Amino acid sequence: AMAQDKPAPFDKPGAVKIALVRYLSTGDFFQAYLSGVEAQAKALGVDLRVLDSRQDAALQADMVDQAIALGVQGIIIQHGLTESMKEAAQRAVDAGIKVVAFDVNVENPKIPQIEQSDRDLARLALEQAIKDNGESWKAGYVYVAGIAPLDRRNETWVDFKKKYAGINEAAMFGTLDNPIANSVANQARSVLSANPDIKVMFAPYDEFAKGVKIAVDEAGFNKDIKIYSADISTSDIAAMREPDSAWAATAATNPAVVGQVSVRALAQLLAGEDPGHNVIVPPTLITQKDLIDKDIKNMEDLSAKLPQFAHADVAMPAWMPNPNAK
Amino acid sequence: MGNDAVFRVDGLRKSFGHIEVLGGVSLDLHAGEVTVLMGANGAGKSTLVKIISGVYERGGGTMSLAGQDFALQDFAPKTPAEAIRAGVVTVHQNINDGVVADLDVATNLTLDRLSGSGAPTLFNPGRVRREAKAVADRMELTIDLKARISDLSLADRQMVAIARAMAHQPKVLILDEPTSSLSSAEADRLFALLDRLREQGVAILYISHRMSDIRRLADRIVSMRDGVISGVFDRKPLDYEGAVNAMLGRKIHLDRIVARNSARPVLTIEGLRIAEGSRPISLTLGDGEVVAITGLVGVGKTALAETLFGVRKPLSGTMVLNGKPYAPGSTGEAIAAGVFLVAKDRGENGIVGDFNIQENISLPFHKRMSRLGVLKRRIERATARRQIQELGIVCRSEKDEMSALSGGNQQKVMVARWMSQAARLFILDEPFQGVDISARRDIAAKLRASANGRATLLFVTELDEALETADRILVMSEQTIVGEHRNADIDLERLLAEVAGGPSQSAA
Amino acid sequence: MSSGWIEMAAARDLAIRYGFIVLLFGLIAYFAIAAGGFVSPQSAVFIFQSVAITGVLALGVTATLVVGGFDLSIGSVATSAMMAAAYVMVVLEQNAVVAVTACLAIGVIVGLINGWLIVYMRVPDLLATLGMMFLLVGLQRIPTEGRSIATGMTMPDGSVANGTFSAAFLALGRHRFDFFIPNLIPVSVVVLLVLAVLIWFFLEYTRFGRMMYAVGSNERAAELAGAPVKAYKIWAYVISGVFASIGGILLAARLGRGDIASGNNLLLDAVAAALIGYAVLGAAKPNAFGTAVGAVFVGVLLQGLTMMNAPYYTQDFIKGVVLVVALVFTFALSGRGKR
Amino acid sequence: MSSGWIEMAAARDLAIRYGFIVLLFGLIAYFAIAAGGFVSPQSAVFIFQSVAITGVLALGVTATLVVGGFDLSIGSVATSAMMAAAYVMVVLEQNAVVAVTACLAIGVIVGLINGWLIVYMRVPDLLATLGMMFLLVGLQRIPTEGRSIATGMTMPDGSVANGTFSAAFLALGRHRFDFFIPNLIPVSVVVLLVLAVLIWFFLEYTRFGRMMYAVGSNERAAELAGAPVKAYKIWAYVISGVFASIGGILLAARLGRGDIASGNNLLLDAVAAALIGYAVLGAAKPNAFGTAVGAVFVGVLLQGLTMMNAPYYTQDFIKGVVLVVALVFTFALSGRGKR
Ligand SMILES: Nc1ncnc2c1ncn2[C@@H]1O[C@H](COP(=O)(O)OP(=O)(O)OP(=O)(O)O)[C@@H](O)[C@H]1O
Ligand SMILES: Nc1ncnc2c1ncn2[C@@H]1O[C@H](COP(=O)(O)OP(=O)(O)OP(=O)(O)O)[C@@H](O)[C@H]1O
Ligand SMILES: [Mg+2]
Ligand SMILES: [Mg+2]
Repeated sequence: AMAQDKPAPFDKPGAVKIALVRYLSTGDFFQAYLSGVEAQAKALGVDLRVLDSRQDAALQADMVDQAIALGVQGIIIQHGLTESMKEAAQRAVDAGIKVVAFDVNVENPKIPQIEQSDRDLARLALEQAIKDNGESWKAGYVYVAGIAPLDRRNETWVDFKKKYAGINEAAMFGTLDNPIANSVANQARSVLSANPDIKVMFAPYDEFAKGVKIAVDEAGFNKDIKIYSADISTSDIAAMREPDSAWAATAATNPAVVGQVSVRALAQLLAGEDPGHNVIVPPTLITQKDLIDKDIKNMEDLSAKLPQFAHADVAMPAWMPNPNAK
Repeated sequence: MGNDAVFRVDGLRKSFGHIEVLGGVSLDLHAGEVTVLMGANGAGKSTLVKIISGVYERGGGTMSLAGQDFALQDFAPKTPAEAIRAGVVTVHQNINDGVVADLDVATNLTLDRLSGSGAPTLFNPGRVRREAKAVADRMELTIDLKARISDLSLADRQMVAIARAMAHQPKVLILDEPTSSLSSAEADRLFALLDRLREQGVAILYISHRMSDIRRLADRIVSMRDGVISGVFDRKPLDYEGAVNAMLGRKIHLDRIVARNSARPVLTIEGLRIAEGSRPISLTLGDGEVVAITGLVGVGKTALAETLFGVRKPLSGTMVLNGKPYAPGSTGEAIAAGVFLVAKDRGENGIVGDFNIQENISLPFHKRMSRLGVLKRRIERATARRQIQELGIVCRSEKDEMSALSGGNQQKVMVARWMSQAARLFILDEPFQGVDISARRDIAAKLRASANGRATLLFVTELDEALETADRILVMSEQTIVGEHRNADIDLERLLAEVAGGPSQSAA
Repeated sequence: MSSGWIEMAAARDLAIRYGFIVLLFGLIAYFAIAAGGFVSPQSAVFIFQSVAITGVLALGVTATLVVGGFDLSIGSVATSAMMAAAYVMVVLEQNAVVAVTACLAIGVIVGLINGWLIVYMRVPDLLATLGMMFLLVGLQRIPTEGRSIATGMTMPDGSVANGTFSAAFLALGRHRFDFFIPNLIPVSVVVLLVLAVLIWFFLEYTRFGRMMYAVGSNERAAELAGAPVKAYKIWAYVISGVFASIGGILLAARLGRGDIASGNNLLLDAVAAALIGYAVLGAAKPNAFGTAVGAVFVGVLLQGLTMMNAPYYTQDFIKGVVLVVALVFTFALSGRGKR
Repeated sequence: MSSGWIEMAAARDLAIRYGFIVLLFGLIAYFAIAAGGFVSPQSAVFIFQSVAITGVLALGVTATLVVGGFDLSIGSVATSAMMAAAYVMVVLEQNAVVAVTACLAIGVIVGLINGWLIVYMRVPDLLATLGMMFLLVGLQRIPTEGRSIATGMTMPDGSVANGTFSAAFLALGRHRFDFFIPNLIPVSVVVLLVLAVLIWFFLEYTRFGRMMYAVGSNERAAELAGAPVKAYKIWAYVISGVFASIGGILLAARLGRGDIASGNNLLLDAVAAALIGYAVLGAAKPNAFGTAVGAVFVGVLLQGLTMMNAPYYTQDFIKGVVLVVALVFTFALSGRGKR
């Protein structure tokens, strides 16, 4: 779409200034999210400021005020804690700034919530596990409490355990010690030696899954165990595609798409449209079989061959430029 | 005066592990009297002092101190702070235990006031400096009060520690080898002050290995041997020889040395300048010769020693060792060339605290004691054992920690280290710091006996030490050599004049 | 020639004393030109606020550095205090005073234990406080089995915690005092400034502070001069623990919950600030003024870089480079250096 | 009575020397009973494998502790080496030899810079290596703008990196040598053991190692005994850097990609192992044997607790408690202690 086709204030390139206020930034997911935000911002011709609190929730709240002081028209809040962001978000709204929030509930009816439904992610992966392994198996579960998306994925796991009495959780473990995959691998090895009869490993975060896979390979159990996870990256694809890989399936939203949707929802607000209060980016189930059959080797292939992964028709009014369109 | 003891220890015992160091020491100190405590290295003097001053716990016996009413009361300090509060003030043997290197002189002079409970809470730099100035003035100290201790010489540090102790107006003042790194001028100032304190009725316990100090100060001598009192001498005139014999358990024999000449030069120094604006030094050291360089503290003795050993570079001049030009770029090169230095101030420059005796002795000679880089521990141990024997180091075994040795024995380990291998030029900077009379003579005799095959250069502040050891005595003043004497029929007056002010003044 | 020398030495001295401060002002000037909106009262307040918590921790650890020790447990003390505050208010449903008291008690107790381990048990400082760090990181998660604490959370036993953060407590993190401009200065900045002045005055102008320096430089000499060395060392760890717990209170007040993922970088950032402090005014030793300047320095740097849109990883890189260069400058020139 | 004293002293001495080792075997015995499958050759191998990387780092940092220094940069050196290996193979499409060489070069260079800063620029060790740590954490992310490196990744310029981890390189992380049982001992364990024996022999039995201890205890005395003190100190940091980069190589080979990670936990765990080493055999000083035992100790503890399904936070807690108790035991009894 040409600039003049767009509604105000996007009809003048460079007139709009927005800020992305981040809580988390280290890691592939956040990098990909950022690139999605940047791509959509570029396609819209807006000036993007990135404020990075590096996992300092208090600082993140201050950064909202800083963004206000910078005179931006829109703010995307990416992750954070409800308690620390709620008031800051309200201050921004009070200052007449449009705000959207990704993956943090700021409890504000004026602020659309962008979500990559964590419950759906976990559900898709677990449904696949039931499909592959039947309704009764011994499971290992990787979980660290206190991390919001993991807590939400955990709720689904708890529901599934209630629903399927045959699921026997033999061990729960997990750590966020850096490098996560290496630390989780060490734990998983111990768990496997204590419980060699585990059939399914549910690791609803790809760093966890990578660690579990390393342990499974090292223990030589790769043909006996199946790993189900959430999230995806290029290296995850390679790991899933390995011959006899235990990593059977993962459910994921494309972080870049989530980034794009975040900007688009904000743009709609700025143009006076309503994206809806809950903007949900639907997840995609990706199985080992898909990857091998379709010869998917990296994220680009994945986007090309699973179109629902490449683009979500969410917050996509007609005037909105699609950054993926070449 | 003399009968009313203000301080008394009775049957004091102390053991480290199962080695008994003090075997029931009884001792009185009287007001207005200097009691000199004599004892060979390792006799237990410092241990006694540390118990009195609340550093060590006693193993048995009692101590008592006169109270307000002059009656003796039980005295058992659990910490140094308690002892100080009760009026028992100590200057310990290890000088660096007496000062805080990172702080300035003013704070150091008032350190114990700051730590005392009665002191005002606020630290007022102006007031502290005024107080410090008062303390310094009494001791006639001329050190810059703002200087950091770490920039001072050891002698200055010692003076700071002493000045602080004096300022307390103590009841009992204990000085453990206070003059071991002082020059005679500074020592004289100390003695004058001690005279004044004696008049004020302070009871003073004075430990020293220097006969000149003892002759100057003692009202009474107590000899100690192997952890027990072996003699008390208080009848005037004091029986110095008897006291020495009591502390050693035998008679000491004095051999006058026979000065030797040497024809074959080992080291020739030409026009060496070690400090900005000083006059050049030229001298020759011969094979088999023991040469002592004496002079006041701070005249450049250590600077010259360090120049010869490659620690610092001369400003100009040349050195020739064994007929070849010698300009060491590092201590390693000096050692490789056969130049060894027993550095002064063992605590800072010599002792490796984490190492035992054996490891301390072998330290510079690892290369010679290893094959393909692997240390031959058997040779290392044999060397250490031989040296312990040679120098009569009092210890349980070559595996002893250095901290378990008495000060004098630590010093002997330092000398033993460098005598364990043959040198071409052997330099010793104040090697007798804290060494007792008998051991000093032993070391001097060993130095002389083994002198062939090398040149030996000794830096000493004490003239006695030079006279007992050297064939030739050079006098240093203002970073240069100002006089030379063969150690036979020396003109002492001229020598002392040179020490005091250089040749120009002595000519006048 | 001689006067030339003296001038050079004087110039070097000036460089050592004021080099770091000049660098700081240079940075500010640079950012003022390069990044729009950098110079404003709000921006200044923001910088102070962004370093308030690490700054408080850094001031505490300075006390242990002064006595020649080190405290690796400060980060975990702060997060433990944060969790405790949340637990007291949300689960036990107590008020702000109880919460603050609980936090301070944690700081005092941890400080006493650290001090006891180091002084009486003779465990080396790094070791004792490292052990304490691991211990606290685990301990703070046990009551809630690793969950963050927020109103309405489900406890391990299935009950729901219904307490809330009291308004008074939250004000510690969120209230702003008027200062020429209304609602300008947050409580945390005031706390930082007050504590900085307090500890600076304590270390420089009271005899206790001077003795702490003496203890750090030569423990034995200080003891022989009659100082209660053990007490001073324990005090230093108590100060460090209490300051860390104050940091934790501020953290809890700003977050409004007990968040297990927060506070990871506190230790390293606080240590960086305290160590940068060595370079300020050519002190070459731990000092409170330097620590405060060090904290502000890091804040200015990160704020400036953020405003210039530098990605997060370049911020770490530049922080490292500036740190190293500034320190080389100070220590190489001063010719002192050595802890 | 006297003989009673001697017996007591002897018993205390035994406790100091062997207390920690006894504790280790006690732990093993306990887990053997409490956790099924704990005692097996595979389990033993696994424990070694799980601590191989931190163990190698810990051995390196021991060298700096010996000369009286400290190296906070090891964790970031390891992750930088990991990123470099991945970059060399995946982006530059080079082989394993080039990758390993690049890693080792990073270790050497960082070690030299650290050593240079500390020795010639007189920057205090903690400060210099902290700055280096920040610097590396940022630097390693710049080439890929913060992305992890894996085959098929998109580079910042939009191109796709098509290189792969070479099989030879991956074998470093995955190959297993036969040892009675086929395919038993992984390369990383062999690397750990070889490096442990090497550095132990170096420190205990060669004149270089002995002199490093002398430098750590009294630098001036070592210099006056003819040692090139500066060279020894720089060497220590180079050893530390190289060991850390070897740890990074093992990490890359195990993960099969260049993972964005700060390496903070690697640092802390390695330091913990090295410091626990102080307590082994009553050494009360840094020593390679102790470091290796310390690393295994942490491995046994974590492995056993995980097998008993203890949540991660109790592991931290127990790690802390055991650390503190073991150290109190050693240092309080030995009466030495002091770095
Ligand atoms: N901490 C200790 N542990 C074990 N033995 C010790 C310790 N301190 C001193 N000793 C031993 O006690 C004995 C007496 O030592 P002390 O320092 O009191 O001697 P001294 O008379 O002061 O000798 P010097 O004239 O050499 O200073 C020595 O044999 C010494 O080895
Ligand atoms: N590195 C230095 N910087 C400044 N002054 C120095 C330095 N080294 C020595 N001096 C000064 O030079 C003078 C000579 O020092 P040196 O240590 O050589 O004296 P000394 O005659 O050996 O004294 P002592 O009798 O104490 O051994 C002293 O006044 C000393 O303070
Ligand atoms: Mg003595
Ligand atoms: Mg001298």
